[in-house]
Amino acid sequence: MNLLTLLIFTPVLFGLIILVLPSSMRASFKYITLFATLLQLAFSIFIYVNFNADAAHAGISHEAQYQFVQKLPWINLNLGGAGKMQIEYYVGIDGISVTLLVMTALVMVVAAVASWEIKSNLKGFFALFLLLDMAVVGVFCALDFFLFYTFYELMLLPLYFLIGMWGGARREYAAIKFFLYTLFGSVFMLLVMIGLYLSVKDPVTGNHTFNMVQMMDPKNFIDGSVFSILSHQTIMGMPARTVGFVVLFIAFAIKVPVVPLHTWLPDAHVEAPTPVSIILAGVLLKIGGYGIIRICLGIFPDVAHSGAFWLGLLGIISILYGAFNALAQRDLKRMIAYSSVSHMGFVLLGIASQTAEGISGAVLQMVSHGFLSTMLFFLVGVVYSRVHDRDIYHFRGLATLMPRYTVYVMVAFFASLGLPGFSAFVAEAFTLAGAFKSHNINGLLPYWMAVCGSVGILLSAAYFLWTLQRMFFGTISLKGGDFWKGALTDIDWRERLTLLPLAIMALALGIMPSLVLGKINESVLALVQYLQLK
Amino acid sequence: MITLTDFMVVSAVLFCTGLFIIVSKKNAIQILIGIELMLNAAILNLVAFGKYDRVNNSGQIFALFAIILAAATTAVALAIILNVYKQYKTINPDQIKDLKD
Amino acid sequence: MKEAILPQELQTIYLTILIVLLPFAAFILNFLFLNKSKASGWVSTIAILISSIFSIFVFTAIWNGPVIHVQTIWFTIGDSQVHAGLLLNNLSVLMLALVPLVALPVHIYSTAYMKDDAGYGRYFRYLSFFCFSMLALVVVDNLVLFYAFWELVGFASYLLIGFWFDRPAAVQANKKAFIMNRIGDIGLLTAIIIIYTLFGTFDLEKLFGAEGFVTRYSYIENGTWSFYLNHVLHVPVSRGWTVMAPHTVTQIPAIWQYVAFGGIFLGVAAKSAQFPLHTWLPDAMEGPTSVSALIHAATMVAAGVFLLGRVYPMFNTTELNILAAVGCFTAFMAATIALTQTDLKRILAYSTISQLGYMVMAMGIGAYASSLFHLVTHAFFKCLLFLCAGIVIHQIKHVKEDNHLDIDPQDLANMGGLRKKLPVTFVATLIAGLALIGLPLTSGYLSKEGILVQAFEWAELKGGAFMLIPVFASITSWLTAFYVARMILKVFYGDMNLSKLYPNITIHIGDGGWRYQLPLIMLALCSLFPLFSLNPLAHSGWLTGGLPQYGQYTAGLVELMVPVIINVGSIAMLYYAYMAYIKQRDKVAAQPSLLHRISFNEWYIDAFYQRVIVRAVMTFSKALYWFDLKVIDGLVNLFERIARCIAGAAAWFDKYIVDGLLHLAAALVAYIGGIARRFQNGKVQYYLFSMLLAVIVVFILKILIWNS
Amino acid sequence: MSVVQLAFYFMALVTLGSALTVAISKNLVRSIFMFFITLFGLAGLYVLALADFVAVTQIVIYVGGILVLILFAFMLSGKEALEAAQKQSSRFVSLKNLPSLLLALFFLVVMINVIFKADVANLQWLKEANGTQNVIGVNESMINNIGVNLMTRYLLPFEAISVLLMLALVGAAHLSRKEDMRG
Repeated sequence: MNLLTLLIFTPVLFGLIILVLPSSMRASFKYITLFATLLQLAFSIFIYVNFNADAAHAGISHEAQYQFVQKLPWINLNLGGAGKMQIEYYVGIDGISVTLLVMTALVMVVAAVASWEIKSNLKGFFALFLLLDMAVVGVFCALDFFLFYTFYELMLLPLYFLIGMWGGARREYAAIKFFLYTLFGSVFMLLVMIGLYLSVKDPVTGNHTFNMVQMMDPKNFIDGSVFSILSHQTIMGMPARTVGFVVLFIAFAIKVPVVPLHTWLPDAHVEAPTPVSIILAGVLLKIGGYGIIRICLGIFPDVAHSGAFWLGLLGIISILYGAFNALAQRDLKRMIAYSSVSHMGFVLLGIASQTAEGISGAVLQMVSHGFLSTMLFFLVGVVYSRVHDRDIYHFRGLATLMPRYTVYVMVAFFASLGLPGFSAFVAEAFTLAGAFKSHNINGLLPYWMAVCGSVGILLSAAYFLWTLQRMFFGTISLKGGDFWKGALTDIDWRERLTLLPLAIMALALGIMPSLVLGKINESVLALVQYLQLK
Repeated sequence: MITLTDFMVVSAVLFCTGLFIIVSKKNAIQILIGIELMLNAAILNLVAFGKYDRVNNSGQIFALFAIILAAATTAVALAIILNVYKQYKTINPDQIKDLKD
Repeated sequence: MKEAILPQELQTIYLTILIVLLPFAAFILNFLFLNKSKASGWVSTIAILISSIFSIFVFTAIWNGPVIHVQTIWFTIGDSQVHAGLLLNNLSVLMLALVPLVALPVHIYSTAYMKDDAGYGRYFRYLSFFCFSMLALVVVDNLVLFYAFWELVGFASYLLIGFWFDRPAAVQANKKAFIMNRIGDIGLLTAIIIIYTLFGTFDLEKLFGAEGFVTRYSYIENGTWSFYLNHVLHVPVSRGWTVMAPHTVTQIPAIWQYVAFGGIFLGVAAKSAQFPLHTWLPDAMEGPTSVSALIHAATMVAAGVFLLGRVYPMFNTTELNILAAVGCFTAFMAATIALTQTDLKRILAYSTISQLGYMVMAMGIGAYASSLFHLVTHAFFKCLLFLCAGIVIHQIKHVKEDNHLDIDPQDLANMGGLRKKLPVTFVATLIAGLALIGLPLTSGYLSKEGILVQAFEWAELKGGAFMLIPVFASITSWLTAFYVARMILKVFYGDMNLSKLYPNITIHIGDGGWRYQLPLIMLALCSLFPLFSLNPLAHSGWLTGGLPQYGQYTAGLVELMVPVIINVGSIAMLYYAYMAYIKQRDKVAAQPSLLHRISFNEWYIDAFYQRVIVRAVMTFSKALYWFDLKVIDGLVNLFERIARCIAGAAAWFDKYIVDGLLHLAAALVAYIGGIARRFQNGKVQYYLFSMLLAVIVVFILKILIWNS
Repeated sequence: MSVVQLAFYFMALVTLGSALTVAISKNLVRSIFMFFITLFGLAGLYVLALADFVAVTQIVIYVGGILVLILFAFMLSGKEALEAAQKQSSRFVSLKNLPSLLLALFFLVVMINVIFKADVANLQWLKEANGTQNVIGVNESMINNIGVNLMTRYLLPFEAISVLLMLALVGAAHLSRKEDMRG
């Protein structure tokens, strides 16, 4: 049994168990879910430990260098004259995906614990939750574009229902907005995917193929096909490869999210229940970044090279724009949602730089943000579940009331604003270093971009500290008076048990960035080299 | 000389009168009378043409049969009317629209 | 890097690591186990005591001896290896010794000062964490770690300023401090990134050492800043990368050299409270006084000067001139503000800013050694001043609490005549005050006169407007004399103002126990000349001998004249102040004058930031949010609405045209059905009528029409 | 114009007049009695058509049987029925009756038209009957002949009629009994 396959399908197996069990056993669902996610975490850690990080296993554009590969024929239709339709169940990982997998598994455990607060329709919730879990992990492992797309779409559905059924007051609006946004992206992605399929031939079997790794090799493109590098085809007057890149980029940029495609995020976060917020911020956004690296950069390196300036510019805009918006918020969750926009801007900036520092920084930032935003949203959920209010102005002096909680809030806030010792610092610093260096290495980004990016670090300090000062420090003054005072109890052991691993991970990655960088370095170097060769 | 046409005209007028009564009256008994009028109009024709069958008297005999049948019909019809009245407390056919009660 | 490490060096290295990690161990111990216990104070104090003892060992081993530089790979990113390591040279061991030596008295003092506070354990946790960060900051060998600890000391300072987090003023102050420091941090980060891009390494020794890249192999020419690489770096040829041949030149536009300088300057300005980023330091006085003494007077604020010392080879003449000018201006400005402040700690804070200005100025004029010398002496006497102020404030607070008065214990107006009540404190304050003024026999004289002398010499060489810098420095020195005199006179001389205002109160105050007095005595001894130079009238000490001098000076008349003029002026100022405040001869600086107002309101700089910059940023962010909500989201919603309109139109079309036809057909059928239904109304006569009608129609058609 | 013709016209007038009165009359009782006159008039017309036996039968069965039956039914059905039946609101020419009237008139027109077009006087079988003297004479009595015919030539229909009559009587009796209708 392939480990990755096991990793992907463990959750859905337990999801089926939950579906089969009668509703009278609903109390056990949360334990089953937790067990499933813990099992998954164990698998992912096993994979992480056994992952071979040397240059011979860098992956990227070499099919043979992927690890934990499983390749099975999935859909093989003989289309007669049109050849054979070749869709494979093809999973495998390289350095880019392995750390994200572990991060996802851990975030899922936290989300599973966070979902203990869900009280209604438990069967549906946990079944959808586990389905989502499967899809997310699948996305990170898939190497066949069709499989990737399947998982990618499979992700949307549970999310839509999770937001739409267990969300807040305006949940339908948020769910629909989220759904339309992402669907908008993925529909066009489908077109490009088919275009690629028709352009690429498997050199061994001679069939069209969805194999992503083969799409990275210019030799596999059929002469004169739409996306062939040599024949400069155009679509509506624009170079076809540019169009393909832009369309795929938009699809992933919506996920990241990149300004101006971000407006689903605050709404979705504000309305989603805490566990869904955690998954959204912790994992979903990373799929955007991962997609850009694996697919946009991997399949269209030439376009990525020529359009790097614009990617970088979008990254900078996201950083600053998100930060300024976060500064203007009074809803805690919305503030954190905008801060996510800002922090994910660093990912885009790092990717755009196409330097080893930049891309490593971007991946590290994704992993780090996965833990930190999980923590942040969980923390918001703590207050919200107690008094059902998140307005920053309605609280003051929480530090006196909830000292332990405040400690975790401070850890999360300071880690997020890039305090050295926590993971975000190394990630952001090296992303900026990569962005600055880019001009000297490959001339893609101008120097000033990195400088602008660093202003984002300043602003993040401003909004986090303002929140801390306004909400946690000072004398106690709550909108809900004594009732709130009674309701706002300090965090219990379950919440501490959830937050502690996240805090430790943020700290561990800050002190030992090599935990991530050591695994990804060779892959990043291979990717940079691949991008330079074009 | 009384011609056949004369009888037939009388019969037609009589028939039309009966017809009018049947269609317009709101009383089951009057409708029954209308029916009798029409029957009589028919019988008149039978009788009038019966003059030309001296041997077999077919016209007159069928007139007789018709008269007898009319009597039977009337008896049954009246019985029905009585029952309908008991059921609906009316004998206006417009108000008796349901086949079942 | 050395290939082999000698055994005695190994011992030094271990000692250094111990020095750094002992406070950290204390922090961890306090954090995990001694949450509420009073033992935490002693854990921290013992840790710092051991650190101080070891630091003296390390100091003696390294001072004027071999430089030790050891490192290990921390992580690899791309092809660059980021190291973690120690760099022990004269500069770092000087700081390594200074920090625990100042921190030790503060720790002892704190055990008494904080003993009644609910957050006792928390306080020592933070304090140990600060010591760890600060000690690590001075010994690390590369810029990434330097930046990390640079920010961690800021974080520790944030925690300690906001120690009483239920006081709104304190949390406002710590937010401000952190954000202002953040401005400096991003400057420093930018500078580090620029340096990394050009030189490809973060290593301080490689960059700024005697044979460092910055020192020896970079130059600015024709608008580019070039790095001439004349020795082979490890280049991964195996990967098929562009091979960096020996003798390759890496270049970036020269402007970025200035940006890097600007970034470092911002970092220094934020950390060392130089104009324009100085406004956080007076506010930071909201923290416990002992913290102000350690962090905001002696150690952390000096980190900016330390940074200048670390990266000194990078600066060119223009940049040094800027440093000198800004330092001088800050010194002068802060001194003028200190003249009129009524809050005891604010006076000291501005005095700190002023003295830090001296140090930065000294760096700018090339008086590298004197600058660091002043840093060291200043650390002792300013720490002492703060501790004394702490005692005064503490005692006034006692009076306040005993008598339930509503007064500000830090206000000078509530003090006076404390000389007799607090004799030890008085003497200590006097020594520290004289050192701050820079009168002979104190350590301050040694370092400050050195700076002033060199400033005059430097200006003489340059001539012209550069003369303003030593002149203003001198004026600042006289102003310092005045405000120190004002402060001491107002606090210790005259009559007790409180007993005048409230005749009935009882006043039981005193110097306190040994835990108060011992630190004062230790620091007072360190503020006198013998520790630094056996000649009380020299303007240098043995310390300066161990540090490089970058300026070129012509020893001459200046060297003799300057100290005399400065000191005579200072003594005149003291006399003037005495006359003004004690003898009430002359009302200095008539209260409502414009100058007084500017001074009292701190040159309106903070108000300007608050009103203009903060408000502008907030307005901008609100506007941007409006933009996000209305324009971007509005656009999305507009698309949605357009889509909905189209959908609506389609639905209308579907409903009324497509479906309409269907409905029409259906309605027609229904209508006909309705007509037909009317026949089936159960009325027998109606049936008959219709039947007959049909018959008659047939007849009419048949007979009247067809047959005719 | 002979006496016979006069008698015919008179009888026709009486018949039709009384029939129309039945149609017009609002009063049920009156219309029943006018129907009585119509039947008598018809009997007279039968006599003029040389069918005296039929005329007698007409009087006996219709007048003595049917009409009396109607009257009895009418009277037996109680006071309410009487009152309900009395409430007749139909005028002869009213808007409500107009369609019926028009229908009846149309029928009349059509029938008259048909009658005159048919030219019954020249029908083939009538001519043959005239030729073979198969015409009832004015002074002949057909009663004997009818009796013979009934018992010989029309025996089967005669018997069938009698059975039918008895069935009708039984049925009528069954329907009009006093007990529970649905029994």
